[in-house]
Amino acid sequence: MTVTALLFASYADALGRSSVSLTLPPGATVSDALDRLRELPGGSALPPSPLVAINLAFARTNVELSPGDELAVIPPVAGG
Amino acid sequence: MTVTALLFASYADALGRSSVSLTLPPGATVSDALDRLRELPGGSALPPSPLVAINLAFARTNVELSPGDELAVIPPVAGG
Amino acid sequence: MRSAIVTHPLDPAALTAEVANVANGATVVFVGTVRDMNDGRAVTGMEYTAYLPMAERELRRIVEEAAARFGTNDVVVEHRIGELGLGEASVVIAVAHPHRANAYDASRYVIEALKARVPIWKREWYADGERAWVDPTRAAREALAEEPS
Amino acid sequence: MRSAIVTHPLDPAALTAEVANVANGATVVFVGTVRDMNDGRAVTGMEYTAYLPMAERELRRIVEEAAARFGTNDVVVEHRIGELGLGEASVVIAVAHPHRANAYDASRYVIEALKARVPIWKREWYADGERAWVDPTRAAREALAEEPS
Repeated sequence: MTVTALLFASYADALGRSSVSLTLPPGATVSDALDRLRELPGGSALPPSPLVAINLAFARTNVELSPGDELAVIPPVAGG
Repeated sequence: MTVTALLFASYADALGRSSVSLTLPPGATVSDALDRLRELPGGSALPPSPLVAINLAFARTNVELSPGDELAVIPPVAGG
Repeated sequence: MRSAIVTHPLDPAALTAEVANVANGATVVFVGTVRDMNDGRAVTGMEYTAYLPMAERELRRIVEEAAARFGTNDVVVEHRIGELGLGEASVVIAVAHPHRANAYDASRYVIEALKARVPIWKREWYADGERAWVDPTRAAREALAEEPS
Repeated sequence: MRSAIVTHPLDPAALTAEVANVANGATVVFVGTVRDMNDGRAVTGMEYTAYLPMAERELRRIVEEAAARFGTNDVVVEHRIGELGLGEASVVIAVAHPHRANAYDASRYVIEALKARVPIWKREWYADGERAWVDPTRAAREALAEEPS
């Protein structure tokens, strides 16, 4: 299956891109997707347990992904 | 000695005036002045221990008055 | 730092501008307005009166206290007296501070102290034509009087 | 009740007017602005970016939560993104309620939840030319890392 990973702020700077298309085996979890991102150039900048959201809602890293999901990897927020 | 008593809001309405000149014996206290005010028409509307100020500063009722003092008898405040 | 008791309509935007300062990250503006209902009675307007020299003095002190306690000189308060219609502002407090917690706390300090200490009174005008001085202590006193002795 | 993420300068007076209602006695307006100093470094400006659809969704939820929790529909918040100069407003929250305690508490609820949950990031521009993303969790993490194990 294919999911889209979105990167923001310092994470986007580290990986040099703001979105990555990932092809993952069926049953892959958020953790699996994060491991894949860490293999990319600059991916070591991602922390052990970053905040993530699936399709606009915060999610845990053990959640299984579905084809077409939008997985956002969210740096510490700093609004206001 | 003479002091000026100022009345406000419901107290002024009750006594029908906003200021009263009081002639008191030397050594008279705030309590003595309040007793004198209570003898005036409508004076029974004053509570047992109203808030008072002498010359713009809150004061206790056992304080001795001085000639020329401005004694304000202050109903429950309701600003804001 | 400034405080005033005025008879003209209040301008929250002007007070907000007055505390602006690039050292500040947070501004809190409180606006008190005349509402159409109090204790279940329809209100049509309000009349504020003050013991002016003392009210000015207490208000100035409160602003000085808030400035010292919360660490900012960017505190401005204006209270309006006279006759006010529904929705009109009776008080505006503008506070700015580098950090939001202090801005909120200083704002709250000023309004609570103002309501407790500044000799200002208000008379409500009710829809039925009656007018009555507002006594914030009445409810508490009545509750006490009803307690079994 | 309304929330928005915008790219144009914010207008606190307009948001204040938006929550006006004769049933309300208290209006609290919070304005967050870009300040000239952070962690002891001179700042010359700020750049805000957002995960827009999620930020809009979280902000709307926060406003709904505040409304339900504090009992008023008169809650409006706007957050600006893009490049902001010193003193410019990044966020304005206007809340009105019949009573002041709830107006203050609802305002505080919105800003705290916004800072904790809304996916917005800011990059500070320093006087020395450097730019860095602000990480509010860094100080806490560094303190933890320094604890003897």
